[in-house]
Amino acid sequence: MSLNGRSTYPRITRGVMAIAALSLMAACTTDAPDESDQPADEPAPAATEGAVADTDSEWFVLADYERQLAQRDVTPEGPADQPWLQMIEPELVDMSEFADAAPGKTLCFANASVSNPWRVTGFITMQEQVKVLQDEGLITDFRVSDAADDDNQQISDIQAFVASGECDALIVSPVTTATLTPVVESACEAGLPVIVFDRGVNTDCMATFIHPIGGYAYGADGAEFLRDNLEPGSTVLALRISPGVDVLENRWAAAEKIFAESGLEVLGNEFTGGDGATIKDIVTQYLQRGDVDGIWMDAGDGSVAALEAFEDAGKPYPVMVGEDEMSFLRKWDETAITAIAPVYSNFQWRTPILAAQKIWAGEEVPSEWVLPQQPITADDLKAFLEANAEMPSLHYAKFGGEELPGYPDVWMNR
Amino acid sequence: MTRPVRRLGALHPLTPGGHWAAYLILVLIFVAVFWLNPSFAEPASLMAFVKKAAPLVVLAVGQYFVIVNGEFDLSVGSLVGAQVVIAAKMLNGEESRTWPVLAFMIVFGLLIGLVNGLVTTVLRVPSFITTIGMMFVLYGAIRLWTGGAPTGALSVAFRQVGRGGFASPVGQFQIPWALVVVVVVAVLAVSLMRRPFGRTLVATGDNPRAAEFSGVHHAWVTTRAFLLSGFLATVAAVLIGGYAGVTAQVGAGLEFTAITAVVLGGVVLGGGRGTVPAAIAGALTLEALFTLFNQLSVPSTLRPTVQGAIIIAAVAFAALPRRHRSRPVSGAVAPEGREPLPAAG
Amino acid sequence: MMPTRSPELEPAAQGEPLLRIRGVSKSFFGVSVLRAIDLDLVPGEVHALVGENGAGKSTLMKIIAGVHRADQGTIELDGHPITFGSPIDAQRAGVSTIFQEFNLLPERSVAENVFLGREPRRAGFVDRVEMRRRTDELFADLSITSVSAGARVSTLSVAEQQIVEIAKAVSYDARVIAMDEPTAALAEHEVELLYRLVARLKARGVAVVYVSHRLKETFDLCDRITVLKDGDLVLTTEVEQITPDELVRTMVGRDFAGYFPPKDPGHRLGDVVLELEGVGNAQVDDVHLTVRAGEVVGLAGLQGSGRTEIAHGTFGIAPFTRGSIRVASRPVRVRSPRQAVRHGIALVTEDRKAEGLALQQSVMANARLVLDAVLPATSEKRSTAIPGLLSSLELVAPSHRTEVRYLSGGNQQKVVLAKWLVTDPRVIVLDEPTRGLDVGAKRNVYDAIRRLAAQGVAILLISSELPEILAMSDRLLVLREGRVVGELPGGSTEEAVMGLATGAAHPGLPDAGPTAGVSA
Amino acid sequence: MSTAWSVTRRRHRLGSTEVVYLALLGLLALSAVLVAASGGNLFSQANLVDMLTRSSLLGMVAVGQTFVILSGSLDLSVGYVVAWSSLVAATTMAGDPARVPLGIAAALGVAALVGLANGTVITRLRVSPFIATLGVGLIIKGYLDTQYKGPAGEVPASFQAFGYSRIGPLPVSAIVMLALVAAGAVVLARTRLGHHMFAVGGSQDVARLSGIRTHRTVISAHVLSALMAGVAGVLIASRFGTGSALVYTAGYDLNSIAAVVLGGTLLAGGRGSVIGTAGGVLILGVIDTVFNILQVDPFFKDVLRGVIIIVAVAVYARRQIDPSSRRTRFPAGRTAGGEAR
Repeated sequence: MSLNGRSTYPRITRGVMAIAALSLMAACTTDAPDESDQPADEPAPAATEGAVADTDSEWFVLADYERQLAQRDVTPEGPADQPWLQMIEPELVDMSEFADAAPGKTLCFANASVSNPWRVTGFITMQEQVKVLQDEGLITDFRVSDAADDDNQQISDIQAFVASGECDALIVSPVTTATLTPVVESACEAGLPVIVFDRGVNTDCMATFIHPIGGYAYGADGAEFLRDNLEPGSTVLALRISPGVDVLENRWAAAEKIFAESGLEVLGNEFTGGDGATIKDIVTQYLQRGDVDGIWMDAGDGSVAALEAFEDAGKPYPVMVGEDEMSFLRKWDETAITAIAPVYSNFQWRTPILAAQKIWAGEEVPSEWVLPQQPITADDLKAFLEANAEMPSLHYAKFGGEELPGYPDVWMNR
Repeated sequence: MTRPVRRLGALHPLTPGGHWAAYLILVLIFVAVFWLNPSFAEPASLMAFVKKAAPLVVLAVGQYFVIVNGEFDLSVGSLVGAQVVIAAKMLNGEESRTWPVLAFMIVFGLLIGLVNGLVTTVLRVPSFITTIGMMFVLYGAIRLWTGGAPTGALSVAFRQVGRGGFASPVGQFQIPWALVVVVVVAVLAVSLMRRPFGRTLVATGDNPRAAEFSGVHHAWVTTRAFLLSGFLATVAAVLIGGYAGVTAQVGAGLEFTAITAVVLGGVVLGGGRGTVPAAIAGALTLEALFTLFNQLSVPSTLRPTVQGAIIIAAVAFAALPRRHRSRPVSGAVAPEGREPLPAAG
Repeated sequence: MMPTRSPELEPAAQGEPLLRIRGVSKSFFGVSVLRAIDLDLVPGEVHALVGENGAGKSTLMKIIAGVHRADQGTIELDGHPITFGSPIDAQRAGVSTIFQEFNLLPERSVAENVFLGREPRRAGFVDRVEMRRRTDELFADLSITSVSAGARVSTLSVAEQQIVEIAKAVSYDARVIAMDEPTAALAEHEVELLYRLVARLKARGVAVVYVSHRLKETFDLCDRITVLKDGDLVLTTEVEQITPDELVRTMVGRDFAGYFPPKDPGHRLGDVVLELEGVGNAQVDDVHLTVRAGEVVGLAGLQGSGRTEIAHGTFGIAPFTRGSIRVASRPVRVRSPRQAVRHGIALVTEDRKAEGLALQQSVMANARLVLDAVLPATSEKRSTAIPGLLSSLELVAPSHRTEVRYLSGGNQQKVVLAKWLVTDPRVIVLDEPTRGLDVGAKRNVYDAIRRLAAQGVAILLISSELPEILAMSDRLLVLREGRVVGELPGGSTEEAVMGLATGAAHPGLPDAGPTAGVSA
Repeated sequence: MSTAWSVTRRRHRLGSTEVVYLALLGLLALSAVLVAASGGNLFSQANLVDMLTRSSLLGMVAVGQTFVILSGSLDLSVGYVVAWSSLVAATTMAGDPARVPLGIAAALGVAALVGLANGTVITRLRVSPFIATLGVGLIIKGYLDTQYKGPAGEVPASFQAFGYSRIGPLPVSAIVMLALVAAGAVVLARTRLGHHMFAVGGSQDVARLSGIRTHRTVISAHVLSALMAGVAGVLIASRFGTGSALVYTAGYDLNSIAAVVLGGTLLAGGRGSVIGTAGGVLILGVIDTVFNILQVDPFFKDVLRGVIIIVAVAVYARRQIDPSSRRTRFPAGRTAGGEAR
């Protein structure tokens, strides 16, 4: 760093620089959108021509949206007390090609990361489920790679698993949908039963793709709740983690559509990086400028920070959309706010293991295994609070591991 | 008497301290914010702003000590994160543990600072590398310990500092404890810089050789700078944890924000120039900038662009002097030994 | 590559001048340092440029080298008027200068340094083989054997680095090469290398400007001598036409009366304060010396004779590995400047800017630095004395909050002095305290020295200016090759000193070291 | 006598690059044992391929970073350049095999422009490289977040070969990476630009006095760095089958700097080598692979990486010889006068 210049830079140029900077700010003010009266289907402010930029449609496919919303009302097939085994509108596919009764299987799992509480909780559940099968002798070796949210690393991880030739089945929890398509396809070609869960992949080569109903439904649960519990014309603030993450974009796309038709005023949609401090700061600033009647979040992390902003500003609590994270559920209970906790079923982490079991057993599995996705409402709040009374605040209520051997200790002291 | 200084000042408007560029931008931004949203001028709003800005201000002061000494501390971001997570896990919501845990955090922060300092001074590892290494270590170690995402919860008492406050004697608003902390830190930092240690710190950053030839204990002075940085990172962690509680992301990228803030205040990378108030002004400028973005409802996604442009513009504007550690200007290009306006550095 | 212009092969002190300097004048910030200099350099001559410190030698050198531009006057190369924008211009035109601090990259090989900026290429790629070959060829041509083209510069001795620099200059087809004290940092046996090299250059028809204070060299090597004094050219002559004694008189024959403050006749010396007993390290050996309270002991000797090394050893910068140090007859351990200060030892370093001052800090901050660093507890109280000290040194500064980089060299030196005086040292070592200062500032320094002596401080004075060291010291120790070779009473003759310093039979010149600015 | 002395000094000294590769060998040996202990074979083709693949991306970026650091600068914008060029490549190709060359050209063109911007801000506006490249990075980030919400564009299947297929045991990506390393080595050793980078990084004044255009050199270094990041971006696109903005979260900036200093290049510039950098990258790659094979907690990898970097640089610092080597007049050991106290 020995290249810094000397203090002899012409003042004029400095001036120009400063002006440039300020005018740049100014420029941003002019083309800044006024979300409040912007229909949802209008392209994003900074967007220009071209498919790439036309983001609002990129993440919104009406057919999928409608199917997901409909699926919420479908009663899933399978045991009601084991939601992780339930399936909605399954198209069962024959798996006899992978049938192999022999015990001592090696199960490989290419994990995206354990970088947030939801994934940590789920991964614990998954490991506990594996233990069960290990005790049964079905699985001897459970190999996990962690890509630390780096697509490229996950691609290498999967390649390594395939190349090792030792995996009897491969579970993938993709970092991003689009980017993993090629490598997953190559894994399929290698003749492995591939099980994808959580985020999808743009191919149908895998044995099964396991996921809860989906992002549209998640976003809609919250948005509809706000619509139904707020007077038309009330103000709503949307807090989002980060742009470009498909599942999150779907949640927002659905909410945006519903808001547009609801007569609610969306004050803005802000990216918070899931950081509590940022969330609290942004909410505080909106409160300085006026009332906020409702908060919509694309994920529960930091929902407590958002509520605290209201407390600290001495404003009445908003109608709140959180998630089934214990910290939020507890806050909800304490403050007796009007709220809903949409659920991105955490118990889905058990399903891939059980799917592998089925596949090896030659049983049919649905090509797309849609798990139920029931939000937590005021009615069942108490039940979940009691069930998870001892669980840490960043635990997820619908983790579905209650009857697994390790319960409750492994989830309590993680 | 001081006219000649003014004349030089006119030649180099921003070099003496370089920092009133920062004050200028700060004022401009605040004016803009007030103008766009008069309600922001209300005490309550300002106090809210202070609460939000407090952690970065404290962090910037800590970074200042290191930078003015000619070093870097890139580990503060992950240190803040680590501290909050440690607090949450050790407290697990129990009030009774608050003080012991605070004590432990301070010790831990100082320890990290000590390691950074000793590795840099004794092992002669450039602090840039030392602290990148420490960043990796802390990042990994803390997640290794918690299994990836933070667990536990902070106690109410712990959160008071960052979140709570007391009723203002005048007017209907609350004065946040964070403000008290910031003021105390600022006052202590300023007075520390007026003390012998402060002057040796800057002199060492300016010209290590001359400092050592004047009896300065270089290694120890630098190590103390890192100790201060580690301690203030801990304070920042207490503030930020108190402000918003535990989230997985806490602390991420703060090191760059802090360095940016300090540099925005006209403190020179490479050491020897800059003041505590300037560093604080830099931090406030940055936070005010984020507020302004919000007032202008600049699309979230576009904000980094504006931020980057403004940082470059501001620094180019302040026209940083050459980094001191670079090889001395060859005698062959300096006139007969007495030049009143030398090549800076 | 190699210039082979046959007519110049026989050393010809006559013939068309290669470089013609006419009426060149230069002044810095109103101070005139060169006045109307006329100088001719003819092919194949070695031209000595001599004169006291500050006589203007290095300014003239730098004008020739293209570092500075002359205010007035013209320079012609081969009859064509030229003005060099930068040293590289001059070099490309065939005028190279070898300055005292090396312009080599320590991490790179000799060959890479020689051809830096004009690496030979084939098919667009640097041809390292060719580069090595040409370097070897060049060295062979100059009969340089001690240096290999592939060696990394940082592994070479100072002499070898010097030789590489000269070779580099030659490789530019240099027709004029100016050398600023090329032997300054060299040991006796290494000087031989240089002699041979210069002889080769001469034979090749290069005009060499040779600045040195080693009289022996001047008379051995040079064809003509030009004497500068206070910015005027006083004499240019064939070497045969002048004797060493005449030369010395022409240079130093100056009336110093009133220039140096007189000693107070009633002044008594106190007990021994500083005692070095057979101290030594890598650079000096078996040095014995004592300084009494109120005594000024001078350390004389050529550049690189070990003067600065003794200072650094005493002050703990490059500690002595042998022998013992006593302060006030108490044995002390000095392993760092910090310890030295604690024992009441102070050092005013040779290089003000690199070692003496934090240039971006205020006058006050610099003056307080030692107190702040070593005696923080009492710093606040004791620093109240600083303003008084500064005014007694007649510091001229806009305010005590001015950054020292805005001060003149003289005033900067006063700040350095104040920084040490405020610690009430028992021993103060002054290494070239007046280097690059104007007469007024020098006078302030001399007064300070006298005052300190009067207060009973033990003073070790190092200076390249013989008149200065002779006039100011009570006793003189003369160093050569890292050893004390003799002791002389104050007021001895310069000839006596130079005799010891050069080890030459005949008297020599004041060893004026590098002039200020070169070591900015 | 001094020459003899310095010659011996030269003989005994072994360069940082050698040290890096010795370390790499040691690491490989240790890893091989550990893997064997867990019943595997580190040198199975699969594992070798894995190591090389994991090293490819960082390797490309680090080669560029080496140029910049050697020239005494720094580039914190590489991560964003990788992301941007991956998007430009994918969107330009738009699934059409015929547009592949165009896509590559566009990606590299964009990258080069960023490098030009970095270099210009640093040299002309005299902004410290740290702030300049950080700022430029932020500017790009904002653009990407605004322009591309998530993956965009499509790479034709044919071009995905770049990311997936192998020639014998060598993945194409690794071959390209090694080619870039070789090219980088040639640039540094065999071109004037390379020599001038060393000079500028070593001492701007010496460089200037030797008639080197220091600004141009620094700018070129940054352009090269960005170009390398551009190639990495193209590789990303081919591996993902599309471009992705989120790549910038992968931390190529600090990791590449880490790899470079791990490879024995001086952070201050003036000394180092691309070969060494490759060694540093391979060390990190081997650790990744081995930890995966041994099922070590991924976070432990971060801890170890941090420790390794610090230790390595500490070792190099120890070996540093001070440039102003003075001859010793009185070699230690022989004492005249009193004994040392």
